Order: sequence, then C-alpha cells, then structure tokens
Amino acid sequence: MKIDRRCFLSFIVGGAAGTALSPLPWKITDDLSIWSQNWPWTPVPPAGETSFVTSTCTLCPGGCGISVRKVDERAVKVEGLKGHPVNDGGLCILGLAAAQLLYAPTRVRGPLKKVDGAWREISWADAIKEIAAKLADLRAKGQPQSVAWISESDRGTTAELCKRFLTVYGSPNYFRTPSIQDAYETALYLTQGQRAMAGFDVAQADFVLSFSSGLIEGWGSPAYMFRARNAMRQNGGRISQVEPRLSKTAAKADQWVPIKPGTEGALALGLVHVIIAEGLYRKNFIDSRSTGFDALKQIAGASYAPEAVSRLTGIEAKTIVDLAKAFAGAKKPLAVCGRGSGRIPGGLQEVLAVHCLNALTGSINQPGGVIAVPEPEYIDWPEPEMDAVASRGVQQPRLDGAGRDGFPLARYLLNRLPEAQTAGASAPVQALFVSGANPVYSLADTQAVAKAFSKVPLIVSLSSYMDETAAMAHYILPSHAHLERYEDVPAALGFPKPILGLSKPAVKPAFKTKYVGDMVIALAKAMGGPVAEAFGWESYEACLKQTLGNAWDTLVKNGYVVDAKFKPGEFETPSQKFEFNNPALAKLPAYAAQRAPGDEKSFPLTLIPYDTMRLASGPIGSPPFLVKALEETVLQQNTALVDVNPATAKDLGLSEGSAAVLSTPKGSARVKVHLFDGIMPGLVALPRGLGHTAYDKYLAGKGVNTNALISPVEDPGSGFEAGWGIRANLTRA
Amino acid sequence: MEKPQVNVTSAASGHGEKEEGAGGAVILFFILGLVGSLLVGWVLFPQLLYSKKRQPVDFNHDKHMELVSDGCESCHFFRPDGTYSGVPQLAQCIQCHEEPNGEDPEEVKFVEEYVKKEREVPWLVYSRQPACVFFSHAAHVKMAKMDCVTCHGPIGESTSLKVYQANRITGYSRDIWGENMLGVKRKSWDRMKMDDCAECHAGAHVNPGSVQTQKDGCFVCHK
Amino acid sequence: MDQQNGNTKKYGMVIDLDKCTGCGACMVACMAENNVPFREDDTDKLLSVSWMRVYRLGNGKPFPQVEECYLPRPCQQCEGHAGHSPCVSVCPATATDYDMRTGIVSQIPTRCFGCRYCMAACPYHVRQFNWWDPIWPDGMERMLNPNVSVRMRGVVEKCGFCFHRYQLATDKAYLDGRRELEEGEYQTACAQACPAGAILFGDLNNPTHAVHKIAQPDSTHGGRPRNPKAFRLLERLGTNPKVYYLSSKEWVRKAGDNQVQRTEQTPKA
Amino acid sequence: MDSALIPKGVKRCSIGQFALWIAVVGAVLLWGVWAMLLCYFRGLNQTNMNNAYGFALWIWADLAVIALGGGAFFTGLLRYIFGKDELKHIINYAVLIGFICYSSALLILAIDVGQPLRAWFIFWHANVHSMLTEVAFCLTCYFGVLTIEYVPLVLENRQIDRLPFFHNLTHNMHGIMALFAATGAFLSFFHQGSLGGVSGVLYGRPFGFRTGLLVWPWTFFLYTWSAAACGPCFTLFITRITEMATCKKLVKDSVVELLAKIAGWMLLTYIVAKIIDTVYWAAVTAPAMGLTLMDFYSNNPGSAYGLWILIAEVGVCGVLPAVMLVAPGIRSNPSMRFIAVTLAVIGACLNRWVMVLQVQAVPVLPFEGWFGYMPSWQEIATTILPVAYGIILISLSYRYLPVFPQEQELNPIEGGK
Repeated sequence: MKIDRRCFLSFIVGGAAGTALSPLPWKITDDLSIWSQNWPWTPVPPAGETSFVTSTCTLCPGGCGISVRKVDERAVKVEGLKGHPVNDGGLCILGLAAAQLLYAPTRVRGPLKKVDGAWREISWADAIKEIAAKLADLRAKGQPQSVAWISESDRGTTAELCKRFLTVYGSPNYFRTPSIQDAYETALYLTQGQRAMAGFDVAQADFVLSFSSGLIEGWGSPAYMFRARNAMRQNGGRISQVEPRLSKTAAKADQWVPIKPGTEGALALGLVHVIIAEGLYRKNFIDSRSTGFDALKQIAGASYAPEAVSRLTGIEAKTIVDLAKAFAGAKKPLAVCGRGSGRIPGGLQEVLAVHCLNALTGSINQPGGVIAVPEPEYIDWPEPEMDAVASRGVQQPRLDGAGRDGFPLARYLLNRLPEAQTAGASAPVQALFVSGANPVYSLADTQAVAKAFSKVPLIVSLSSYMDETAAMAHYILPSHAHLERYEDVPAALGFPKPILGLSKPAVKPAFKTKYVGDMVIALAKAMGGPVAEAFGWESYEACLKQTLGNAWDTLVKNGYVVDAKFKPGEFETPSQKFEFNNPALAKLPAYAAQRAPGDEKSFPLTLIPYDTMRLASGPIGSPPFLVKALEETVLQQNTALVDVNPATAKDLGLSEGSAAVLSTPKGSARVKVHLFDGIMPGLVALPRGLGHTAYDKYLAGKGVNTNALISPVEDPGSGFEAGWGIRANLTRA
Repeated sequence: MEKPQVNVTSAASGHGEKEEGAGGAVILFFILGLVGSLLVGWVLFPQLLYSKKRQPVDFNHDKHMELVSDGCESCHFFRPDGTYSGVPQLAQCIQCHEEPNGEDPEEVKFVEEYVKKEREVPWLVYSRQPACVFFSHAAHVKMAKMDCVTCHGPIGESTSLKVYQANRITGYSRDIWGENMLGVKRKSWDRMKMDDCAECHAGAHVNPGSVQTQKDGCFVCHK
Repeated sequence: MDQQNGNTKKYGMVIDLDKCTGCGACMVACMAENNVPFREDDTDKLLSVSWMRVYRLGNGKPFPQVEECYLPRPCQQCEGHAGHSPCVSVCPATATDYDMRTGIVSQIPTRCFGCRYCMAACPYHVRQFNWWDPIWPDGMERMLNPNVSVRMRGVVEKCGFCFHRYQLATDKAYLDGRRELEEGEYQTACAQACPAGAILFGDLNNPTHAVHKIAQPDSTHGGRPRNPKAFRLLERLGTNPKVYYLSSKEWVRKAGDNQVQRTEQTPKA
Repeated sequence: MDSALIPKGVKRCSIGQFALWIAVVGAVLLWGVWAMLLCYFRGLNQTNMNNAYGFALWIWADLAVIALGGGAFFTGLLRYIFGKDELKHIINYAVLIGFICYSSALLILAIDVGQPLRAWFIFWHANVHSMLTEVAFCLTCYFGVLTIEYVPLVLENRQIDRLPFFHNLTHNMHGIMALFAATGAFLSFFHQGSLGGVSGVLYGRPFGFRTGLLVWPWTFFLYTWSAAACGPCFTLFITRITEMATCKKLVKDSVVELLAKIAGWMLLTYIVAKIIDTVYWAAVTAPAMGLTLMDFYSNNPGSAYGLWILIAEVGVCGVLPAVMLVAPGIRSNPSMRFIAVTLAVIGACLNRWVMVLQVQAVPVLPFEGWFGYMPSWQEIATTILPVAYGIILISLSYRYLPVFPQEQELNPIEGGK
C-alpha cells in the first residue's frame, strides 16, 4: 500500500463528509450567531423587582415631584410624579436624565485632599479634623469673619445649618449665588413690604407679557410653567414675548416683539407711560390699594413717551401703544421678567419697572397675577449660644458690602466678592466652603473669579462632582448625589403657592460620601465648644425629622405638602398699601437702560447668552443625554455655534457653518456661525451651559462658557449683578 | 494498428495495478477521515463545547415541595405588578433558613456562606434566556393555565440539582438547545429555543398578528 | 394573547405641536427608557441613535416674520397598505414586522444582521444603525433598563412605542384576570414624560380613547385625519402612519406634507 | 518554469514579469483586505455611511458589477439557447468576467452587513416579500451556476486535462452547458430584476419608487434589460482592454461585431423604455407623492445631483452608444465601437449610482435638506479589492487557461511548440 497525495485528498474528503454529517459546523454556526447577539462586551442589565420611590427633584429650584424607578437596588430611571401640584407627571429633560448624574463617572468617590497639586484620598475623620484645625486657627487669630460659604440657596434646613455654622463660628459671610430672585425679592419687599418669593399664576392669567423671560426655557419651575402656559392658552389666553432673539418661548408665543437687548425695563416704563396717559390702569387698585401713584407718573414721564421708548428699544411706537392697550385691556394680565431660565441675575430697576406694570393692572396677589409667596417658616431652632469671638465676628461688615456700603437693599452680593478678594493687599477670605454651587463656572468673568479664588488659602468643596470649583479646591468633601439623600425642598421657584417637598434617598450611597448637612454637623462637633453645642443633632436626618415634625410622615408618603387654601397676605408696607414711592425706592437712581460693557468701535456686535432646556447652566453640569439631545445648530463636534442674523453675517463675510472667532473685552473663543433669521441684526447669541473644563469627556471641552466671555455689571443702587451681555466682535477664523 | 492497442492495454493494466493498490488506500483514508471527523463532531465536540459547573449550593426541590402549601408558586411567585420573581432571593430563603434546620452539609454551607454573609446565591439558571427574550409567565400560567412542567419538566420532583452545562460560545445553558446535539426533542421540556415557543404559538389558538409570517408577532416574545 | 378577542388595536399618537415646546424631554425620556447609547461626540445627528428626534421647522421667512415650530418624530409606525409598511416588507430576514393586533412595527435587533435596507426605505429617518459598540462609562451601566434589550453594534434599531410597557401592562392585566387594558395603562415613555402634555397615546381604533377622538381617523381613507387641525407626515406617500400631529398654523400643516416651497432649514453634514 | 501549465500554441510573458505584475496588483488587493478586516473588527464606523446613507458605495458597486456581469448570462443565452454559435469564441471570457463580477458582489455584500456572523439569516429566516431576499437567493444560485460554467475552463488547463477523469468531466459538462445557460438566464432575469426592485419598491422614497406590473416595479424589468444590454458591452470592453494589455488580437472582429450589434439593439430598446419610464415617473408617479421633477435635481449642494446626471445617463451614456452600436458604419470602426461600449458601461454604472445614492440624497421630509456623502478610504479600498482580485483572476486564467479559442489562430507563433 502506497500512501500518496490522493490518499491525503481522500482523507480530507472523508473528513469533510463526516464533519458535514456531524453537528459540529451547524452548531458552531448557530452558536456564533447567538454569540454575536450577546457579545460579552455589550452589557445585559440584570432583571429584578421593580419599585418606585417618591421624591422631590433638587437639580434646580423648581421643586418637581419625581418617582424614581428602581430595579432591585439600581435606580433605572427618574420620572415625573403623577398628581404632583407642580409638575403632575411631566418632567424636564434634566430631571429625566438624572440617573446619569447618579452614576456619573465624575462623581467624587470619597474625601480628597490636594497635596502638591494632586488629589490624595483621605478619610472623613482626618479631613474633618484637619479642616476643623484650620478653622480653629482662624478663630484663634480673631478672624472668624474670614470664613465664607457659597451656596445656591439660603432656604431650607441644609442652608440654615450652614448659616448657623457660620454664625456660631463668627462669620457673616454666607453667600447665595446671584439670580433674578435677588431683585424680585427686593422688589416685593420695597413695594409690598413682604419678605416673600415671587410666584406667578400664569395658569390663570389671560395675557402674559414676558420681558425676555424664557417661560418654556426653564423659567421658574420648568414643568409647572409648561403646564401653566398650556392651561392659559387653552382658555384663550395670549402670550407676547419681548425678546431680542426668537427663543423657543418667543416662537411659541402668540406675538414676538424683537427688542434691543437690555432695554426691556425701558419698554416696561414706556408701557406704564401709555397706560397712565390713556387712563387704562385699574383705578380701584391704584386708588384704594396703592400710594405714590404720582411718583410713578413722574418716573414714567415724558422721557418714556412711546417715541422716546421706540428710539431706545427699537420697537415701533405703534407697537408699544398696542402692547400697552392689549396688556391693560386684558382681564388678568401678567408681566414677567428675568432673562432666559430666570435663574440668571438681573437688575432691580428692571424688575421694579415690570412690577409697577403689574400693579397698574392690579395683578398683584390676585389670581393670574404676581403672588407674594411667604418664605417658609417651618425651621424653628433655638437661638445658638454665641461666644465673644463669634459675636464680634458676625458684627463685622460683610465682605461684599451687602446690607450697607450703599447697598442697603441687598442680602447677598456674591458678584462683588471676587473684586473684594483681589483688591487689597491681604485677601479677606481665608477659608471658603462651596456647597451646591459652582461659582468658578457660573459667575461672570470666570477668569477673575478663578484669580480671586486662587487667593483663598483654604477652599473646601462639598460637591458631588468634580466640577470647576471642586477642581480648584484644597479639599473635596463629596456630598451624596441627589438621589441618595434626604433634603427638604422649601419652595418651588415661581410656583404661586407655598409648597414643601422632601427629597428622599432612592438608593444607598454608592461611594464614601457624606451629605452636606451631616458634614456641617460633623465639622461643628469637631470644632467643639459653642460651635458644637449649637449642633445638638445626631445626624442631618434626625435634624430634618425633628424640624419637619408633623409634616414628616406626609412628606415621606407623598413627597410634598402644599398649602392648597393659600391666600396671599396683605401688604406689609407702613401704609399697608402698594408703595410706588417707598423711601428706599426714591433713593434709587433714575432708570437707565443697561448698556453692554465694551467699546463699540472695536466690538461692533453684542453678545447675548441664551438658555436652552437642553443644557443645564446652573451648578450641575449637563449629563450625556442632554448634550446628545442638543441640536446640530448649537454644537458641532466640540465647537459651539453662534446665532447670527443673515444680514449681519453677510456684512461680516460669514456664511452658514463658517469658522469664526468670537471676541469680547474679556476673551475670545472659536465658534461656528449659524445663520438664524430669528435674531436681531447686530447680535450674536451663544448658549449657556457649555464650555466646561471640568466634568467628563461627554461635557468637558465642548463649546464655550459664556461666563468666560462676559463681565460683571453692577446694578446701580442695588449692587446686584445685572449683566445680560457684552460687546463683541466676530471675525472669520 | 496493433502497436498502439498493445500500448494502450499495457498502459492501462499497469496503470490499473497501481490504482488497485492505491485505490484501497484511498478508500481506507476516506473511511479514516469520515469516521475520525464523525467522532470529533459527535463525541469530542460536545465535550469541548460545554463546560460543566456545579451549582454553588445543592437544592432539593422534592423536599421543599412537601413542605410548602402552594406548589411551585410558593417560592417562584408572581409579583403584584404581574412580573415573575423567578429564582428566589435570599430574603425569601431566610424566612426558614435563618439557622440551619438540619445537618445537611449543603444547608449548612448555604447558611454559613450566604445567609450569614448576606450574599445572594449566584444560582446558575438552566432556563435563562437571552436578554432579547420577553417571557410572560403570567400569560402562560395565569391566562393559558399551562403547568410549569410543560416547559421546565419535572424539576419539582428532583432531589438534587443537576450539573449546569454552559455553552462556551454563547454562554447559555445546554438546556436551551437541549441535551441532544441534533436538537431532537422527545418531551416538551427538552428544549427552550425559539422554535419551541413558536411550535405552540403557531397553534390554532393563537391569533396571528404578524403580517410577514402569518404567525405570532415578534414583540410577543421579544423585547 | 387576545385569542378569544378578535378586535385589534391600533396604538397611535397625537402630538399637539401647539403645545410642544421643543424642550427635548421626550428624547431623553426615550433614551433613558430604552437604553439608547450615547457617545463622546454625538453631534453628528446622522451617526447618532435617537429613537425620538425633535425637528426644528421654520416658515422660511426673514427677520422678523420668521416663525418656528418643533416637531417630535418617533417611529411613525406606518401601516402602509394592509400592514406593508415601507420598512417591513423590505427586511430580508424578517427582523421587523407589523403586528396586526397592536399596529406596532417591531424591530428585533438580534435577528437583524445589519443590511440597512430598512433605513433606505424609511422616509422619516426613524431607523438608525449602531455604527459603534454601545459603551457606558464605568458604573453607568447600572441605569440600564432590564425590560429593553441592549442593542449590539451592527444592527438597526428604532422606536417601538415602548412595547415593553405593553408587555408589562398585559402581565399585570393577566395576573388580575383581565385581557383588556384600560386607556392609560400602556403609555410610552415620551407621552408620560412630556412636561407640556403635548403627546397623547392610545388606541386609535377605540372611539373612547382620546387619540381617536382628537385625530378622528377616517378608516375609509387609510386613516386620514378628519380633524382639520390634524395632519400626518408625508400623507401622500401612502405610508399610513399612526402618529398624528395637530397644529393651528397652516404653514406647519403644509410643511408636514411637502406642500410648501422648500427652503433650506438646517444644514446637513 | 511554469511553461508546462501554459496552454499549447500561445505565447506568454516570462514568469518573472508575470510575478511582478501579480505582486503589484496583489499589493492593492492586500490594501483592500486590510480595509475589509478593519470593517469586520472595528465595525462599519470605518465607513462614511450614516443613518441617511444606509446604502452607499458598496451597494452601488454591487449593483454595478452585477449589471456588468450580465454579459455572462446574456451571451450564454444567445450562444446556447438562441444558437448564436459564433459567440462560443467569447463565451469563456464572458463567463469568467461574470464569475468575477458575481463573486465580487458576494464579497462586498459580506463586508457590507453589520453582523456578518448572522448573514445566513437571510436564507434561514428569509422574508419572501423582500427584494433583497430574492437577490440573495438568485445571486447565490447563479454564482453556483457560474462556478459550474467556469470549472470546465479551469479543467481545460493542460495539466489537469491530462487526467482522464477531469478530461471526461469537462467533456460531459460541456454537453450539459445549455441547461446551465438556461438556468443562469432564468436566475439572472430574477436577480437582475430584484436588484432593480430594491429601490423601485421603496414607496417611501419618491425618487426611487416606480409603479409596475403585479409585484414588480418597472425598474425590475429595466434592470434586467439594461444588464442584458450593458453586460455584453462590458464583456467587449474588458476584452478590448485585455487585447490592449496583451498587445494581441484575441477575438475576431466578426464575433465582436455580432455581440456589439445585439448589445446595441438591446441598449436602444432599453433606453426607449427607460425614457418612457422616466417621463411617466416625472409626470405621474412622483407628483402624486408630492414631489416634482425639479425637487429631485435642484437646490443641492454643489449640484452633485443636477439634471446633468439624468442627461448624462440617458443621453450621453444611453441614446448615444445605442445609436453608435446600431449604426453598422460606426459599429464596424473598432475605436468608435470601443467608445460606444465604454459609454454604455458608464451609463449602467451611472444608473445604478443614482438608483442607490440619489434615492437617499433627495430630502423627503419637507424640513430636511439634501444629504451628502463621501466614501471613506476603507470603503474605496474594499471596493477596489474585487477589482484587484478580478485582474489577478483574469491574469491567471489568461496565462494558464485556453480562454480565447481564437488566440492561437489570430497569433500564430513562429515555429510553434
């Protein structure tokens, strides 16, 4: 027998035949297809029992009710809570993406300390001990007032704990981040004598005149405003939007009135002028419930006649008159102001002008009007015992000059802090706590802010995320994420009724984090002495339970308590009337339209930042889903697009998609051009919420931070931040 | 005329001789190849394809069935939202097994390793389906009144858990494809592939929804 | 399984464009519900997977007459003629199907082998391909919904009206001994989330359902809406979609069906 | 070195020269293989396709090569069924070109799918309503037929032919070739047609959609027809190129002219049908769907899809070559004939291009703009891959197989071997 090539071939053929007759090839083919259907690198979410946790969203001051859907111990999705008075099942885009924030890669996983410019892990006990020691030093040196605390809110148990800590420690320097609320609260206090928050009964109004307010761009409580807007339009109500750019609110309004940016207040006074001149105001309100009407007449005198206002605002005189007539002619008109999402700052002058417009039509504390929602009063803790150091410390003037120094009306002027920190030879802030805020990103002129912060020897960030401020800090004592903690939500911004919400932990904390409230209590205890004594609570949860008392059970069950029968209180001014001529008011300088800073020759254009629902522009960075949902006319790859009127672009030699350099007196950035017919010529609009340098790769390095390009503008008289834009130039790149 | 003829014959015969000897070898090698590959395909391949794993803890279904009042649903119950709980979690077991009830080493192991340490038992589920499959136990058990045995077999009578064989390529249990390599099934619970679902669903009692197949729609069993 | 019950459902949507604010909540609700992946750079919308997309429509007029409208676009769940929707009949592997009992166009990613013929067939750009492996950053895979399977690279996916919610709702109904679902028991994630209440979802065949009452589908004319404010996208193609749009503006209604002068709206990559 | 393998009576270049040539083309082939591997392992993100362009360069290449490979079935049909015996002198090459075209098409399809491991689902879970299913089945079957048709030619290699078994096999296979030719023609009719149906049935895409007969849109018939017309043109085109490359006359003019004449008449009738179809589509079908002719051809960036493309396809590459090939005076001029077949080939490619790419470029939603597309290098490389493979297969076949029966007669070697 000879073995040759043919035998080998034969063997192969036999083998092939045998293989084909065995399950091997067929099973492998089938199994490979199943393998390709279940690639090991494609995750398979484990199944489990579905449950829902009722809670309140704390990602913005909107106070929406949420229902966190869990599968076993995983939070899978956040949905709106059905039947909740604020949002009734609906939820905004950020709230819906909240699970991404919970499981974000930028979560800080435990306390960190910066050593030689690098982060080192540190235990909670050591971190608190070290910080307490440094605070004790400052106190020993008699400088307790050099400790400052920045937070987004000054209400609720958490803020009260922080403030209490500063007080017993001996510092008056608690800061709330600037927003239009500063001006609104002051306006209500000045004219109505009420320490209250402004609520807006949009749902029951029949004519809403909005001065650049993004009613459907996150203004007030976003989901509530959406529903209220629909309800009022369903009842035949109309919306007129006065705004330089066709925002979504303008696009969905019944009328869009383009206006030169910054002149909204002037238009309000112009409308006041027409309404008075034509006698269209509600005489019963003016006669019986207000004083100082003559003063208003004088303010809105000849200089605010339609023609004059037309020159200021760029709106035709006839349109102004028509608008005034339509407003005054409506049964329940409501004028609102506060640009964009309503959480960006604005001047008092403007708010007062708009508020007076509401008063002329009696739309104050009436259905469909502006409602003074009293500040929550459920926190009733015993006054803390103060030692001498503390008493002396809190008597020191605030570093921002709020409450005195010519700004008697203001409570917080964080916008003035950076300058105060860098102006003198020695830096007044020696230690800074930041909780629920990201000032290095969100204050105007971020470079100046960063410079000021770099002069603070001790910055402690209590952020859950590695944000811009945390990146600058010396310690990060990370707080629980918003779905991991108890927290009271003292109000829903802009909602016309008092409502108290409770945020509940939906899942156990994933990392070595500690909620701000607990951190404060722990820090106070570590300080010892009177500071520790002021914090008798075992934990934040115990404090919260005790504070909320009877409401606790209802809050745990429903997530909220609302005062359904709420009636707005009476005016608390000395005259018990609406005061057009309050003495403090009289001291304010005469109204002038806010001009954008910068030289018009080298910066022929004006940059206006705008808000969009699809970007979180507050202390929270947008989660990946939001960036993904952005329109291609807003962001392309890592470049933001600016809206430019086609006529303006033509003058500049720019076309759709052109690469360009946007420069302002504060800095410059590369952008792309989007031609948009819905923007006034001469303007450049850029979305807020982009240009993060911190956070993860899904957000960092995308677009431009508008706050890096604008500069702070101080509202005369009040000292509030009042910047809305800046002069700019756009050149081909 | 002759010469070539002779030549041809001789050439043919010479050739033929050579071929005869080689022909035997050719056939032999063919058979060798055939038998060898058949052995590989039918015997070796299944050995290689499936890994054998023991369950973390052995479980006696039979003993538990004697003790419970509500049959399979005593432990494998429906949740109030209509979903099916599947394999019990520790929380259920603890109700009886906080401490060992007897001396069975498996029970002791279960209590020591899992109950005391509050760790879920990583059970290997014989009937685990791919992630794209939606199986409604409510539809089958509650609506169609099918019994568990039809698909799962008489597992309730077993006194011990069988070895779990995982397909090394797909990661699924061998019970999905079936013990038989050809996928031949004798009993209704021998296989759990899509065709086995379709077999029943193609029956007259199911109203066809699919435009494409005139059978049940895809979304009935897929997610 | 409605074996005894012969009546078929036709789940559909009515989207009120007057109410829609273009906020994008529906998109994110959908992504979170359906395990839609995201990438570091998702700005090229032609490479990005988003079952729901909100379009920005303009009336094409210059400043200041310009008007805008926002149009959310889920899968239109076309019925075509007798269930032969544009995409279903072209799929070579029966990975997509039209279900006569619910009126939903299903898509089974594990059956799909990625030929993309259905994408070429769909005029609404509803079908999207997984050009990349879906990757969740470390830890974020914890938010994945087990009721929806995660799609692998190389397959087409699309909106299925949150069909898993139908499955879960029927599970509950079966446990209660019911065969029929109440209106509202089965809702899509976008309809549930819409903060403006612009999206209504229900059975178009059921005269008591809101969607039927509002859209008033004319079954003798392929489901054409009788409500004068309502329209369907590309009505004249005969795709017979089950998503109805409402708008009080004529230019919007016309824009929905190629009846306006075309204008360049948004630049395309 | 390899002279024993080279057919008798013909002259071939030296092995060194040949090896160099294969190496050059092989390098291009490897580049394509590299791109293919990238597409397999990293996924189709390596391409510039997107959600608006689910079908792009590859599908165009598929449709084009299949149309051009139509020379095999049509020449076979003419030779074996209609008894045009003269065509036996070119049928080998037609079959080879067809074989290359179809294997290339299958290769490209295998790269094009997102889940190649599941590609067999198209057979196992076939949806009979889908044109693509029809394409897959007919294509695979016809590729089998082409293989059977090509095998006898391979077996005719001098060394293989020496074995009696293969010699007899070849003989017997030749005997039943008519049956395969008939099968091939039947299969080709359907898959060429179903490829036409691929865009013709898309009623969501008014640019591609056509009304039709029963389940088949008019494009179904137009594609078959155009493949029958342009396929032989491509065979003639490649033959001419081969002649130029080898500096030899390989097929007699009478054979070429006969095929050219038939192709010319096919092309003429096709283009008349195409014009009628276009007019009906522009005047009736598309307007009923809300789009006018100019919506398909205007306003797009850079006029990539202007009316010029229609004029080029139907006029310059349709009517013109048809007239040239039909007119005996022009046809008999080898240069003019070559220009005509080249135009016809371009015409077929252009037709497949618009029916794949333009279908997706045209905005259908009123608020969308035109969609642009530029293939990535990986797509181009994988598309060139089959070209390189084809050149190699032709080179090998030409060198070692008696592809051109008339070569010996037309190029007598002095002294002969």
